[in-house]
Amino acid sequence: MADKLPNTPKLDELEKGKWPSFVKEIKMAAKKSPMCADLLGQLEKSYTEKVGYWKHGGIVGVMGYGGGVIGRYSALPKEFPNVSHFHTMRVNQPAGWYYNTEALRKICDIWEKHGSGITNLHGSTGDLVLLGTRTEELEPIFDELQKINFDIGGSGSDVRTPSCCCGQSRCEWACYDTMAACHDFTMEYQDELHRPAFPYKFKFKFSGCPNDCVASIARSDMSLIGTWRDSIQQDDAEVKAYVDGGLDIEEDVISRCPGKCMAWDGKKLEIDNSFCRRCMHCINVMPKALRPGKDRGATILLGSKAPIVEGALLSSVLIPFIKMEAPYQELKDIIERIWDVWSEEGKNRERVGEFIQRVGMGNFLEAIEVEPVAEMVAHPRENPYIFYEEFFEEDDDEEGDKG
Amino acid sequence: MADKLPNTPKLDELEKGKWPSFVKEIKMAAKKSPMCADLLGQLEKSYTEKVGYWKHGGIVGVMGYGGGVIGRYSALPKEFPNVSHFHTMRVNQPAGWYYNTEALRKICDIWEKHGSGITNLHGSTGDLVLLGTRTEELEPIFDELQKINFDIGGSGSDVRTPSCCCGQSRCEWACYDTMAACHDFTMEYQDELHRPAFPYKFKFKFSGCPNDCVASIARSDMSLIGTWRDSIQQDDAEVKAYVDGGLDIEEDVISRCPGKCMAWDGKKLEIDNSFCRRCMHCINVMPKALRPGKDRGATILLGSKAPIVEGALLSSVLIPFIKMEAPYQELKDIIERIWDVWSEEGKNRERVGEFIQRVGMGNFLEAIEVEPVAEMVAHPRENPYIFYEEFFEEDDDEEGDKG
Amino acid sequence: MAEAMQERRTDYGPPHYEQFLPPVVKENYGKWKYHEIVKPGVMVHVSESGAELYTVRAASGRLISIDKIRMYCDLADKYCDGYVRFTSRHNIEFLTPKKENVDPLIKDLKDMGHPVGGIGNAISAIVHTQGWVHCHSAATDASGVVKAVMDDLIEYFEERKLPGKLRIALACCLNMCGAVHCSDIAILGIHRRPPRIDHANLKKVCEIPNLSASCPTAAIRPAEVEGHPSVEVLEEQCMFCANCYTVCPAMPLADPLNDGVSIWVGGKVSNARHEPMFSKLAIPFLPNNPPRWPEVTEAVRNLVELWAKNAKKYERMGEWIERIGWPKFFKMSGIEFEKVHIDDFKHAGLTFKRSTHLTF
Amino acid sequence: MAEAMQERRTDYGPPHYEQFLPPVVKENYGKWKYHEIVKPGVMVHVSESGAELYTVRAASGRLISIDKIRMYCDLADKYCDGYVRFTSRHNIEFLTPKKENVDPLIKDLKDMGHPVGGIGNAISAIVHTQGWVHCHSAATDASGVVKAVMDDLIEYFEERKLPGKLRIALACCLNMCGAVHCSDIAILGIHRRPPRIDHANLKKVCEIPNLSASCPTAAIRPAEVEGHPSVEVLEEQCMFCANCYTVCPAMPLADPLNDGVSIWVGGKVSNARHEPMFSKLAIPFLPNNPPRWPEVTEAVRNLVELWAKNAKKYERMGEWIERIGWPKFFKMSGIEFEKVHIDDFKHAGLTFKRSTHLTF
Ligand code: SRM
Ligand code: SRM
Ligand code: SRM
Ligand code: SRM
Ligand code: SF4
Ligand code: SF4
Ligand code: SF4
Ligand code: SF4
Ligand code: SF4
Ligand code: SF4
Ligand code: SF4
Ligand code: SF4
Repeated sequence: MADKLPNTPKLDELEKGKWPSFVKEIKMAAKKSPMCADLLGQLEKSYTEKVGYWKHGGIVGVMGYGGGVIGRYSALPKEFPNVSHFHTMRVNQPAGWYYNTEALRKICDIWEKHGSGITNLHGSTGDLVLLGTRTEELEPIFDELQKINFDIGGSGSDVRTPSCCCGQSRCEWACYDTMAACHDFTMEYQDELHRPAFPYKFKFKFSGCPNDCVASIARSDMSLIGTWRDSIQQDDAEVKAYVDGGLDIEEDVISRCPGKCMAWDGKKLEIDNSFCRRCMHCINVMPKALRPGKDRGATILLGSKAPIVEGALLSSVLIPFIKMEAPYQELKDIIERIWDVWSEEGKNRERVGEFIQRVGMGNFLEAIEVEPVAEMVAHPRENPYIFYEEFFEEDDDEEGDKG
Repeated sequence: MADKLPNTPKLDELEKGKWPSFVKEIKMAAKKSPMCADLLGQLEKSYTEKVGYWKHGGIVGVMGYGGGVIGRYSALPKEFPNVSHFHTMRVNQPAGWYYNTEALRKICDIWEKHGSGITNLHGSTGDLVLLGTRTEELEPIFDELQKINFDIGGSGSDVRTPSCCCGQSRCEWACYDTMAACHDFTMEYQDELHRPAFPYKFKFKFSGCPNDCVASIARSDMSLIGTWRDSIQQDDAEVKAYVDGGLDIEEDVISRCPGKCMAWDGKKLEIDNSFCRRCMHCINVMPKALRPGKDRGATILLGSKAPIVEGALLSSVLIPFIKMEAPYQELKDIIERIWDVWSEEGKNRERVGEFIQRVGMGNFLEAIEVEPVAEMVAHPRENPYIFYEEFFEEDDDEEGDKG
Repeated sequence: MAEAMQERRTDYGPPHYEQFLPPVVKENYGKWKYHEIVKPGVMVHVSESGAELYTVRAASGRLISIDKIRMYCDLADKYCDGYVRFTSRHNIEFLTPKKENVDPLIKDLKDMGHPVGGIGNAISAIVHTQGWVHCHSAATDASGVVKAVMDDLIEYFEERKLPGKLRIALACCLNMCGAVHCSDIAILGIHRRPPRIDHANLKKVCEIPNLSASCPTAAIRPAEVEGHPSVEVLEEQCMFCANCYTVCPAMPLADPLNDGVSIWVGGKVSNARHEPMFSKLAIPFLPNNPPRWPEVTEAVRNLVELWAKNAKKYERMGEWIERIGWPKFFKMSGIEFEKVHIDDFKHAGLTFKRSTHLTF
Repeated sequence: MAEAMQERRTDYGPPHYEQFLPPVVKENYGKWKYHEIVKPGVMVHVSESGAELYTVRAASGRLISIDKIRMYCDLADKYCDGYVRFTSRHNIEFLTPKKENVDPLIKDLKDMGHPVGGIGNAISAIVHTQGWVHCHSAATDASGVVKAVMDDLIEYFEERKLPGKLRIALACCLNMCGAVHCSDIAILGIHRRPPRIDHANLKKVCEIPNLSASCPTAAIRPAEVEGHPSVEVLEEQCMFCANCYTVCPAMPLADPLNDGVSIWVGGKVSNARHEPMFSKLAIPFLPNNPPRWPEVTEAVRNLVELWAKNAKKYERMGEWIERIGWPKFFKMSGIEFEKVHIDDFKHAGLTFKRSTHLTF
C-alpha cells in the first residue's frame, strides 16, 4: 500500500531529526492499514489549515462495559473515508508497564487484524491505547483481548485505570509494594472501573516514595505515596565516601534540605529526623549512604486534577501515614465512604477535590468519619469566620461544654 | 469626688501588677469627672455580667465636618446617667507623634473642661483620641482645638488620619522623609479626610524602610514603604568588628537572608546586591556595618485591611520604586485616578483592596493608567483562563497583531 | 449661623511636626548613622555629626488620664527640654542628648509605675482597642485583658531574653481595629451565638435590603415576624462576623455565655527575612473570665515560652512554626487540632496540605 | 445475545504483572539497595543479594506502530530474556543483569533511531496528548510539537549536563490531559476566539440548560437565534476554556488564526526539596506554525538554557525562579510582562505581591 500514501510534504519534514518520528510510525503502519494512509492525509490537511478535523464522539463501546472506548469520527469522511470511524480502545496495562514479548506480540497481532496498527504506549493515564478502529471491530477486538487476558481500562465517570511506579521491582526507595497495590485496587474496583456511576472520573496513582515518579500528587483523585515514619537509614562510611569523592555536602545537600535538619561537622552527618520532611533529596543525592527508614507505609492524599473548570488542584493529605498491606481494608473502607458521600452529594462533573472544597474539608471529614489532624493543612485558618454548630443557652450549666 | 466612686471590686484587681493600670487612670480622672465615675460603674457591671453596655452611635459631629467623632451612648443611661453620652473625638496627631509639653498641656486643659479627662494616646489608626464627652460639648471642644491649631481626624468613609514612623527624625534607615510626606499628604487631603465621599475608608501609612514600623502593609489602603535601588552600603571593617565581637555571621545573618545572596569567606562579606530583596535583616543585625543604599525612595502598595467581610488583606505592590520628593505629584496623580475609579465603581463598604480583587488587577491598572510590571505579582497566573479582548477575523492580515 | 461658619476655620490640619522636634533631632534630621541598644528600654542613635540621642521607652497604658499626661510633661520638662513622643505601639519615648539624664529619668518613670523596656528582642506593648470601655461591638474587654497579660509577661518587656521580637495585639471583635491579623500572637474577641433580633424595632432602625446584603454567607432573609416586617437568620449559616450588627443595631450578638477569646499565632508585619504573614488560629475559644482572664494569660505565656525555648535567633513565631511545621506546633504546644482549625472560607483549598512534606 | 453475554468474560482485569517480570527482578523484588548512573541512559541497581540489574532507557515516540513494537520485542528477546517495560513518561526500558549486553543493545537502539538517555539530570520524553492525530478538542498538534522540540533539545536527552531534572509536558487544550500543570516547562494549546455557534443544530445535539450551566463565567445564555432555540455567548466574558464545547459539539472554538500555544514554567511534582508546584504563565501566545513550530522550539530552548546557565545544582526551574524572583526571570528571559500574566481568576488576590521583597 505504500504507493497509495498521500502527498504529505509538511509531515515529511517531521521524519527528519533524532527524536523518534511519529510520522515514520504512521507511515510504517500505513503500509498495512488504509486507515493510517487517510490519517496521514487528514493530518497533513490539519498541518496546512492549522485546525483539527475530528468530531465529538458518540457513545460507542463493548457490551457490558460503560467505558474504555473513545468514539471518534472524521469531520471529513468523504475526503478521508478510512478514518470516518477512528475510535480508540483503552487497554488496561499490567502494573508497572512490564511486558513479555509474547504478550506484546499478541496485542500487535490483534491490532494488525482489527485496527489501524498504531498505538500509544502508553496513554497519559497509563492505558495501552489502541489508536483508531471502527465500531464494528470493537467486539471482535474485545473477544481477542479476552483470550490473552487483557481487559479494558476506564473512561467516562468511573474509576480510571490505576497506574504505579516500578516500585520494589527495581527501585531501592519504594516504601511499599506499588505494583501489588495497584493490581489489587484495579481488581477490587473492576465494576467501578467499567461501569461509570460517579459524578465524574476517579483516578488512583501509586508512587513508592515522595519522588512521586507517576506524578500521582498532580494527576490522581487518590494519590498513594510511599513514606516512612522512623529515621533515615544512614551509613556514615558511605557518606564520607561521597564527600571524599567530591560531593559538596554543605551546598548540594544540607543547604537544600527543606527541614533544615541536617548538619555536617566535617566528619559526620547529623540528621534531626524529628524535623525531616521526608522530601527524599538527601537520599536522592547519596543513594549508597542514605535510605528511607524501616517503618514504611504511605501518605494518602485526595483530589488532584487538571484545571477544568475550577482551577487545577494538587492532592491534599487525607491520611498522613498508613501501613500498606493487603488487603488494605482500612483504606478501602474509607474509599467506600468517600465514594458514597461524593456520589450522593457531588454535582455532575465535579471531581472529588472540587467537591471537598465546596462542602468544606471539615464537613467532608465528618461525613467520611475521619478525624481531622494538623497534617491535613498547610496551616490553620487565617480568617475568623468559624461556624460553631452549638451555643450555650441561658439555662445551661455555665461550666458545661458547648453542645 | 473620690468618695463618690462606685464599688468596683473586680476592676480594683486590675490596679495591681507592674503594667500601667488603666483602672488607676480612670480613677485618677474620676476624681474630677463624674463621667469617669459612671464609666467605672458601668465597666464593673460589664466585668460582672461579661457583656458590654454601649449602644450603636448615631451621627454626631462638628459643623462642616463629616467625621472625626464616634457617637456613643450608654445602654443603661438611668443607672449611669453621666455616660448617657460618651462620644470620642479623634484629634489628628502631629506626624511622628512628637509633642512639646506646652501643646500636650493645652490639650489636657481642654479635655479637663469639656470631657471625661481620659484619652487614648493614641488610637490604633494614630489619632489622639479624646475618650468620652457629650454632644453639646463637641462644638466648644473644636472651638478650643482651633485655637491651639489641632484639627480633627477621620472617621467614616473618608481618608483616615495618616500616620508614619519616626523616620529620619531618629532612625538611620529611613529611605525617605516619612514625617514630611505624612504631613504633606494629610494637608493635601484635608477635604477628603473631613468629608466622607468614598465607598469606604481609605488609610495612608508611611514607613521609612521595609521594617515597616507603622505596620503599613497590614493596616493601610495605601502603604508607602521606604526602600533603595542600588547596593547596600557596606563597611567591611565594621562587619569584621561584629564578627570579632562574637556575631555568628553564617548562622545569624547569611542563613537567614531570603535572597540567598550573601557569602562570608572568613574575612569579607560578599553581597550580590542584584538578588538582595531589601528585607533589612542583615542591616538590622549589623547597623554599624551595613546601611541601605543611596538611591532611595519607596515602594507603594495598595489594599490592606482587616477581615470584614471578604477576609483580611495585605497591601500589594503598585509601584515598585518611586522617588519620594515633594510635591509627590506623580503619586498624587495616581491617587486621584484610583479614587476616581474606586468612587465610581466601588460598591458601598468595599475597600480599595477588595475592589481591585473584584474587578481584576489588570483591569484596575488599565483604568488608573498604570503599566503592569512583574513586581506587582508574587508569581504569574497558574490557571489558563485568559480573557483575550480581541481576536483575528478571517479577513485580517495573518501577520498582523491582534486587535 | 453663616457668620459663625465664616469665622470658624476648618481643614487646617494637624500642627506641623517641626515645632515639636527636640533641637538635637532637628539638627541631625536625616543624618543618623547607627544605633545601639544600651540596656533594656534604652538606645542611643549616633549621627554623622557625632551627636548622640538617647531614647528611653516606657510602657504606657494607652488609656491615660490627663493627669498622667501632665506627669509625663513634668518629666519631659525635667529631662528632655520639654519634648516627648509616642510610638506606633503606644509606648511613650523620652529623647535626650544627655546621657546623664537617662538613669534619673528611668528611676522617676519606675517610681510613677511605668516600666522601661520593649526595645530589641523583647515584647512591646500590646496594640489594642476599646472593648467594654467604649465600643458597642466588643466580645471581650480590651484594656483588662491587656493589663492581665502584660502583668504576667512583664519580664519579657523589661528584659531582652527572647530570640527575636514578639508582637502581641488584641482586638475585641472581628472588625479587628487592633489589626491583630498580622501579629506573632493575636488575642481576638469572638461571638459564638447568632444575632438575636429585635423584631419590634428592626424596621425602625435599619433598612432591610441593606441588612440582608450585609451578610457574607447570605444567612439573613427578609421575613415578617410577630406582625413586624423584619428578618430571619438561618442560624446554621451564621459564622458570627457581626457585619449585620454593624449595619443594624437591632441585631446584637453579644452574649455572656458564648462570647470569649480566640488566640492566633505566627503573623508578622516587617519584611525582615520572611515576607509579612497573617496570624493563624491556634486556640479557638477561651472564656471571658474577668478581671484577670487567667485562661488567656496562661495560654499566651505558654506560647511565648514555647517559642522562646525552641526558636532560633531572630526567628519570629511564624518563621519558627514554618520551619518545624504546624503538626509539630500542635504537638509541642499541646493544643488539640480540631475541625474549626481547618479553613472553610473562600480560599480554603489553598490551605490544604498539598505535599508529603510531613514530620512524624 | 444473552447466551453470548454468558460465555463472555468481563471484569477480569489486567494480567498479573508477575508473569512479566524478568527473573532477576522477581528474585530481588523489594531487595534493591542502591543504584548508580553508569552513563547517559544507563543505570545499574544493586541488590542486597549482590545481584545487578542494568537499565537502558531509550526514547520512544509514544505513538508507535505495531511493527515498531515488534522490533522492540526482537531486541528484548535478544538482550533481555524477552522482557521489556515502559516508563511513566512513555520511554522504553530494557532491563538485564548482563552488563555485557548493554553496549550492543545501545548500538542496536541507535541504529533503529531510538536515542538512549533521559536518566539523571537530563530532559526526558515530553508527556503529551493526542492533538490533531485524534482529538476533537485540540488547539494545536501534540506529536508534531513534541517531535520538533525534542529534535532541538536532543543533546539534553542524550547527555547529562543540566543542573537538575527538567520535565516538559504538552497538552493540546485546556483539559490538560498531558497534566502540564506541574511541569518545569509546559506547552499548552489555547484557543482565543469564543465558540462559534451552530444555531441550526444546537438544539438537536445539546441540552441548553446543561450548556448554560457549563460555562464557568456565565457567558452563555439561552436565546432564540434565526428562529432556532439556541444560545448566545457574551463574548467579552469568554476566556476560551472550551468547557461548553466539551458538553456540546455545536460550540466549536477551533480557529486557525487564533489557536496557538502558550508556555508555562516552574512547576514540579516531586517532593524533593521544594513541595510540588504549579506551572506559571511565561509566554502567553505563540502561533501554530507547523510542521516545526520554530517559535515554540526556540522559546523552549531559550528557557532551558537560561535555567541551565543560572540555576544551582539540583535546583529545578521553579526553585530557581523562586530564588531569584519573577521580575528577574522576566528580565533575564526577555519575556515581556503583560496584563494577561496577572491572575484574575478565583484566587487571584493571593498571587499579588504582598511584601516589599523586590530586587532591582
Ligand atoms: C488519551 C488521553 C491523552 C493521551 O494522549 O494520553 C486523554 C484524552 C482525552 N481526554 Fe483526558 N486523556 C488522557 C489523560 C488525562 C489526564 C492525565 C492522567 O490521567 O494522568 C488528565 C489530567 C488529570 C485529570 O484527570 O485531571 C486528563 C484530563 C482530561 C479532562 C479534564 C478533567 C478535569 O477534571 O479537569 C477532560 C475533559 C473531560 O473530562 O470532559 C479530558 C477529556 C479527554 C477526552 C476524552 C476529550 C473529550 O473531551 O471528550 C480526550 C480524548 C482524546 C482522544 O480523542 O483520544 N481529559 N486526561 C489520556 C488517557 C489515556 C489513557 O487512558 O491512558
Ligand atoms: C478607636 C479605634 C480602636 C482603638 O481603640 O484604637 C477604632 C474603633 C472602631 N472601629 Fe476600627 N478603630 C480603630 C482603628 C482601626 C484599625 C487599625 C488601623 O487603622 O490601623 C482597623 C484595621 C485596619 C483597617 O482599616 O482595615 C480598623 C478596622 C475597623 C473595621 C473593619 C474595616 C474593614 O474594612 O475590615 C470596622 C467596621 C466598619 O468600618 O464598619 C471598624 C469600626 C470601628 C468602630 C467605629 C465600630 C463601629 O462599627 O462603629 C469602632 C468605634 C469604637 C469606639 O467606640 O470608639 N474598624 N479600625 C481605632 C481608631 C482610632 C484612631 O483614629 O486612631
Ligand atoms: C519607635 C518605633 C517606630 C515609631 O515611629 O513609633 C520603632 C522603632 C524602631 N524599630 Fe521598629 N519601631 C516601632 C514599631 C515597629 C513595628 C510595628 C508594630 O510593632 O506594630 C514593627 C513591625 C512588627 C512586625 O513585624 O510585626 C517593627 C519592626 C522592626 C524591625 C523588624 C523586626 C523583625 O525582625 O521582624 C526592626 C529591626 C530590628 O529590631 O532589628 C525594627 C527596628 C527599629 C529601630 C531599631 C529602628 C531605629 O534604628 O530607630 C527602632 C528601635 C527598635 C526597637 O524598638 O526595638 N523595627 N517596629 C515603633 C516602636 C513601637 C513600640 O513601642 O514598641
Ligand atoms: C522509570 C521511572 C518510574 C517508572 O516507574 O516509570 C522513574 C525512575 C526513577 N526515578 Fe523518577 N522515574 C520516573 C518518573 C519520574 C517523575 C514523573 C514525571 O516525570 O512525570 C518524577 C516527578 C517529576 C517532577 O517532579 O516533575 C520523577 C522524579 C524523580 C526524582 C526527583 C527529582 C527532583 O529533583 O525533583 C528522583 C530523584 C533523582 O533523580 O535524584 C527520581 C529518581 C528515580 C530513580 C533514580 C529511582 C530509582 O532508584 O530507580 C529512577 C531512575 C531515575 C531517572 O530516570 O533519572 N525520580 N521521576 C520514570 C521515568 C520516566 C522517564 O521515562 O523519564
Ligand atoms: S516514586 Fe520513589 S519508589 Fe517509585 S520509582 Fe520513583 S523513586 Fe522509586
Ligand atoms: S529527606 Fe529531605 S527533609 Fe529529610 S533530611 Fe533529607 S533533605 Fe532534609
Ligand atoms: S520603618 Fe524603618 S525607617 Fe521607620 S522607624 Fe522603622 S526601621 Fe526606622
Ligand atoms: S537586606 Fe535581606 S535580602 Fe538583602 S542581603 Fe540583607 S538579608 Fe539578604
Ligand atoms: S475591635 Fe470591634 S469591638 Fe473593638 S473597638 Fe474595634 S469595632 Fe469596637
Ligand atoms: S453575624 Fe455575620 S454571618 Fe451571622 S447573620 Fe450576621 S452578618 Fe450573617
Ligand atoms: S488535551 Fe485536550 S485536545 Fe489534547 S487530548 Fe486532551 S482533551 Fe484532547
Ligand atoms: S469557552 Fe468557556 S468561557 Fe467561553 S463560552 Fe465556552 S464555557 Fe464559557
